[in-house]
Amino acid sequence: MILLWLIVLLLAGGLLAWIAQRWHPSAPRWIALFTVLSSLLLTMLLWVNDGASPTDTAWLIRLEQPWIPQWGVGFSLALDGLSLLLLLLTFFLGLLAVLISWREIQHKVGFFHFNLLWVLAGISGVFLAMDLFLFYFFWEVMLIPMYFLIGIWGHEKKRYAAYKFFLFTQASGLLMLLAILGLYFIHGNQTGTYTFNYFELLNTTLAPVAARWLMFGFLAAFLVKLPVVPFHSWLPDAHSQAPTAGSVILAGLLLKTGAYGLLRFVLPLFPTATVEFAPWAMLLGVIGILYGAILAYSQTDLKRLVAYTSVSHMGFVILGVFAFNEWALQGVVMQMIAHGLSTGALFILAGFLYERLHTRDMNKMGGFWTTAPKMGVMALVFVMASLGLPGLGNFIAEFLTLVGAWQANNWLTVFATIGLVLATAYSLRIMQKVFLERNLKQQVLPDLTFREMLIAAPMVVLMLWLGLYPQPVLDLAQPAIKQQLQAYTPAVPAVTSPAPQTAFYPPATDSTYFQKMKGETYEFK
Amino acid sequence: MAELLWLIPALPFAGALLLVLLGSRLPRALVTTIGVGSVGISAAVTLLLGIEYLSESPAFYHQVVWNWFNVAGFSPSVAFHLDALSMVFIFVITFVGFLIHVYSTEYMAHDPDYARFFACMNLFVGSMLVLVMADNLLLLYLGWEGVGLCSYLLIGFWYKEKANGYAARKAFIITRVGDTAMAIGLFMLFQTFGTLHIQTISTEAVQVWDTDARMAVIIAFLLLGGAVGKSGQLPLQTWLPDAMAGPTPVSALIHAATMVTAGVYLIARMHVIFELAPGAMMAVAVIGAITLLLAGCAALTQYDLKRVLAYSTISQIGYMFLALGVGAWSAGVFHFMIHAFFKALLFLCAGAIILALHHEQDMRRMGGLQKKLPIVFWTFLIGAASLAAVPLVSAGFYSKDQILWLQLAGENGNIWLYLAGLLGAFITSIYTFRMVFLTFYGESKTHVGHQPTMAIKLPLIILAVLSLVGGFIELPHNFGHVVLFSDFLSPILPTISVVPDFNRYEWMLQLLAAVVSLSGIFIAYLIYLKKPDLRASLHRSETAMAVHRFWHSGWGFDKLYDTLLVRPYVFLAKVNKDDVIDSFYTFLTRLAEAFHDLFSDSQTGLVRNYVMGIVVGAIMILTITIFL
Amino acid sequence: MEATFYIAGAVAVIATLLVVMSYNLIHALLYLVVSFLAVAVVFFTLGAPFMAALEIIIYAGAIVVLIIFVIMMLNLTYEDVQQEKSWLKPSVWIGPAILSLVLLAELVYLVVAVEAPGTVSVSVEAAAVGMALYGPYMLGVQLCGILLMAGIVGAYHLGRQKKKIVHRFLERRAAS
Amino acid sequence: MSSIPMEAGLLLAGILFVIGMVSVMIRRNVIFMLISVEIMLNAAGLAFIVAGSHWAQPDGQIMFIFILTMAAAEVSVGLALILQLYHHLKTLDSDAANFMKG
Repeated sequence: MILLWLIVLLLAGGLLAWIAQRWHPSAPRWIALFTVLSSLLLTMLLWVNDGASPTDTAWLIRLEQPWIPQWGVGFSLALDGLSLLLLLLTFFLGLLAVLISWREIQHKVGFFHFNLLWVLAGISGVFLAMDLFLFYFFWEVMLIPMYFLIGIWGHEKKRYAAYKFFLFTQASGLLMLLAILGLYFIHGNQTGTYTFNYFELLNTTLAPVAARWLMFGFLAAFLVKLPVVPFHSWLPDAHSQAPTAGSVILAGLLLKTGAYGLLRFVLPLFPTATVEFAPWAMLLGVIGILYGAILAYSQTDLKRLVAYTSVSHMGFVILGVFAFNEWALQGVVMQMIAHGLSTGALFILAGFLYERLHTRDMNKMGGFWTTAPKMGVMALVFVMASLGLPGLGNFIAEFLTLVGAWQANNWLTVFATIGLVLATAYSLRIMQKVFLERNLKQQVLPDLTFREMLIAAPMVVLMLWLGLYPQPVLDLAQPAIKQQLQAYTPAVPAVTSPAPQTAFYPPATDSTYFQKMKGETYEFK
Repeated sequence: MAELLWLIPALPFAGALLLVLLGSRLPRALVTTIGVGSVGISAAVTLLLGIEYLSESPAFYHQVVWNWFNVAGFSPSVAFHLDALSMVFIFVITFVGFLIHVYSTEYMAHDPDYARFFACMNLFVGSMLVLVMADNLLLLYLGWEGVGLCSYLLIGFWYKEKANGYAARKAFIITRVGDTAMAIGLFMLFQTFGTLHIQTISTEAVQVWDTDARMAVIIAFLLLGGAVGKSGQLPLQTWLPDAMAGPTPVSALIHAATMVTAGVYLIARMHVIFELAPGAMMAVAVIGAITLLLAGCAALTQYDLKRVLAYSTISQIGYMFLALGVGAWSAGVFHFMIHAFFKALLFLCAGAIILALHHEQDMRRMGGLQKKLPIVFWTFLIGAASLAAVPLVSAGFYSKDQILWLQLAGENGNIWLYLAGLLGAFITSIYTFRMVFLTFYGESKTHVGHQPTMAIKLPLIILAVLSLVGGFIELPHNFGHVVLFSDFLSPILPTISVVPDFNRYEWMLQLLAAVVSLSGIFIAYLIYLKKPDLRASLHRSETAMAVHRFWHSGWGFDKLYDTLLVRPYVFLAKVNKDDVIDSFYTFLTRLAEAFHDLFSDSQTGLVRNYVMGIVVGAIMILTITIFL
Repeated sequence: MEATFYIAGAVAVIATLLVVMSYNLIHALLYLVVSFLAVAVVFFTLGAPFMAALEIIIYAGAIVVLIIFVIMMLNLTYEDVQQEKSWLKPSVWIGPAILSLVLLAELVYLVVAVEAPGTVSVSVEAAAVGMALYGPYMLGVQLCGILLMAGIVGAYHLGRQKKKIVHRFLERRAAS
Repeated sequence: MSSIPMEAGLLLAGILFVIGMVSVMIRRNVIFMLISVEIMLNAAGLAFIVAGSHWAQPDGQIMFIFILTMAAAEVSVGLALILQLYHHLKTLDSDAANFMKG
């Protein structure tokens, strides 16, 4: 029940914030702040109470309520370690989003916070829903307020960006709806019970062709959201045009719903089809890593640059998801969290700068270290996190992902690793252009205020924590990941077995060689 | 004492953290205390541990601080492993580091970013210590990247100059290329062994692989890639000369004495893998040989004092690689230690000169400093002697001679490698004394402003003494036969087997090396001091000047990479700034808009036309009904 | 009866053509009345005398009179007739005419091609119409009532001369 | 009662309808258009009557009554609209009212 209350709390808080604007102009801010804070505390409470005592299944809490029984739609929510982590991330970033908008948003404050809280509610719903109909419902709930956030409070090309964002996600979401319905009917035909329940649908046996098409339906939504390279072009526009809070939520959370969907739905529902598709998916991931990095390097708009780094980083996610082993998946989960923090932080930084300079053009910046050393140090940490410096969370994520991906596909991993070099190039470009060199324009740049330190400092601490002692996070995610991988347990040896005849595998001699080596290793253990 | 192991890296980290958090608010004296003190205490702990280690002589000390993470059996710890090899490194890092910190208090005294400087320096020392004390490769990688970061921060310390930032970025990115190769090596090691624990890998590797096993060779090459990047060896050496943009103490500590030798450490640490991969070993030696020659030639032509030293560093690390490549592990590490002493000394002297001459680095504008900066002169001379391997008195002679000797005497030795080393030694002594003569002799060209005080003099003197006597702990067997150093390392690093009955030639080779070294000095004396005409005639010759320019630009590597990699990449990025893929979607929108215009035009606003439309529709429907 | 039908039909067609072709509105309306009367005759021949009466009363009477009233209100002049002439150029009407002829040909084809359905036989009494109207078509009648009501209200509302109520779209146009 | 062929009645209705339609298309004067619409409606009613007579059912005549009612309502509203249009545009030209142009 507590899961339901989490969502209801956010929805109600949103409505209240909207109404509250009539009473006092800053009432919505406080209401939103308290709503998100209480959600965060509630989730932390969940972690402390239930996270520590894992039951025999990976699920910590489940809620099943009939909703539209005629169609087999249930209001079913469930929480496992993965969801819990993402919820924590959601509310943490949500809190920062409220704080960051304190000054930035000055008109339609109530409606802004309404949208903000409803996006958060939609995201939490997506992370919790265990009924595909409900999942789709929340998927849409998260989309529309986001459209308003971009479209109303965005920068100069806000309408263009908002439409683009909406069309991309909506079109792909409809494909997912088709796939959901397809799955629903196939399952119904087989068993006679028509239901959208995730746990029931897991038992569907699918013909290979059907499985492939349904998987593509789901992939469409998730790959666009993630985003994977040919479908990424909504992201730079949406990210750069959204208000800071919107960018933080987009980059930190909305992208993660795509990754979450891959983990939660695509992997367990279509085990054989995904294995077939894996080399291509990994290839897409690698292309994303490299292509995003190249594009990021050339941008002069700070927010756009950061947006393209997201494309690059999300490439690691898909690379890891389709490696089908625990290292990679743990890496993916870490990447979701660490990227949420680091990219969120970079957007916040861009927001700080925008607030002071009213520009996002890096050619007009430079030499800010002198005037704003605190901001410089913060930026340095964020930038280093983004380029994957060991000791910060992203490194653990990327390293685990690559270790896992290496087991699945050598050459693609090599190229993905090259992405790290390119990441260095674009990340350092931020430092160089914004904080180093000479302050030619003589801009006066006040250093971070107390409120801003309050926002930035926890992110630095969390990044360091994730980088130096990620074990609690990994422990929390582990049962959930094992569960997602259940369908692959027989398939795991196939990872190192002689490769299927695909161009992306190394020559057969190589893989047999590796297999031999691996066999021998086990002897010595 | 062993439980204090964690303190050694933790102290500098703590210092860095304190300085980052409070640095700008603390008074300078306190910043100095924290910055220098943390490294000082660390050095003291090292000393204590070292004494205990020597007296107890255990195989190693090991301390798990905490378990970093554990994923499906991949469980690296934050754990420190101290054996003889690490001992040598941490000794050099903490002591040389401490001396350089002391020196910096004066060198950086008037810099507004005093606290930031010490924060970075402390961070560097901490990372470097983690690198050499890590018990697994992932933690080593942490230190590895950490020093890269500090190097970036310190090269770009004077960030207001665009060029400095560029050099810093260049350093970070180029070393990261090597790191990427190393990371792939780590993936492969993990796939084979299921762990990255160094000791486990070392013991198991020999069981898993035969000599020349394919995996071992690939991994060794990948690790070599990492080492090459960090140590400024061919083909990733181009960042190091530019790295001289940082403050001189930084150049001394990071880009001469410690960080750049991380590659040497890595190869020595993973020697088991390299021994299983003779091809990779050969590559190490060849890379070392080529690098030492190329860098030596480039050093001959530089005018910037620090750039000469930078190229000489590349060259000297080439010697270390040469040693490692033929399996002379302890010789390589020995040269590392000696090199750390004399190169730090040379850099610090250069720093003192630069400080005295108001940040003048061009040797053509120096001269005659012999009288004006006597302490610096003498210490510099000692360092130069060590670098040029002046026989008998200098430590550099003993370390370098050992390497050269083992090129022939060692099992994997090779006459070509030896000749390359010998030629390198010749070039080394030329450019070293070119430096000495240009700087300290001749007439004075720039006014001396700042006279070094105690904080500068003391480190210089200590390092000078070490550069002189450091060599005596390892003497060739026909000459004293002291083997303290190689004995110390023998439990960790296998001793090289020497071709029997070769010993009788040793004195000949030593003599040869001595003659080469001295003749190099003599030539430098001739050209740069005695016969300026000779130099002038060289300057007149077209070919000589062409070669000069070519060498001056570091054999054109910068230009090569620029045209081959950087420009195409930047071009690609610039061309594609607006994302080709996006244009596909833009095309879709255009298409929709075109249709919109089309249909919108059909709406004329005239009722007649609408009626006409209805009629046409009716006709169509009727026609269909009739004909179908 | 047959001859009456054909003659009345011919009159109706000719009168309607004249309606379409005349430039003067009043003339056109007069022809229109003729056309309606002729159609009323046709109704009579078809055995629907009540409908014929309605046709005369409502079409030829009420509707045409209504239009005449409006024309009077608009105060049309000779210029309007000239304008009407200028609007009716062959280039304007030739296309629609051809289209309509095609449509007519198709209609004829459809009517003729179908198996001959025979002739009109029985006359339907007005009483039967009334029975059906207030029997099964009750709902239709009520709907008609509502429609007329709406027509009245609409006509009243639209016909009011409140100058200042301008549709905002038109207003903006006028402003620009 | 008589032997009027049904085709003849339907053809008459068709011809009247098409004439009205042509007129709607070619006329620019709104009142003429309204008149033409009346002609078309009348033609449609005629067709109903013909069919109703043929089957000897009252339904055709009922439809005519409905059409009649509708025509009356339409004409009243239409004329009111014409008045408004004339007041705004000072013309009866339907082409002048082309604000819906895309």
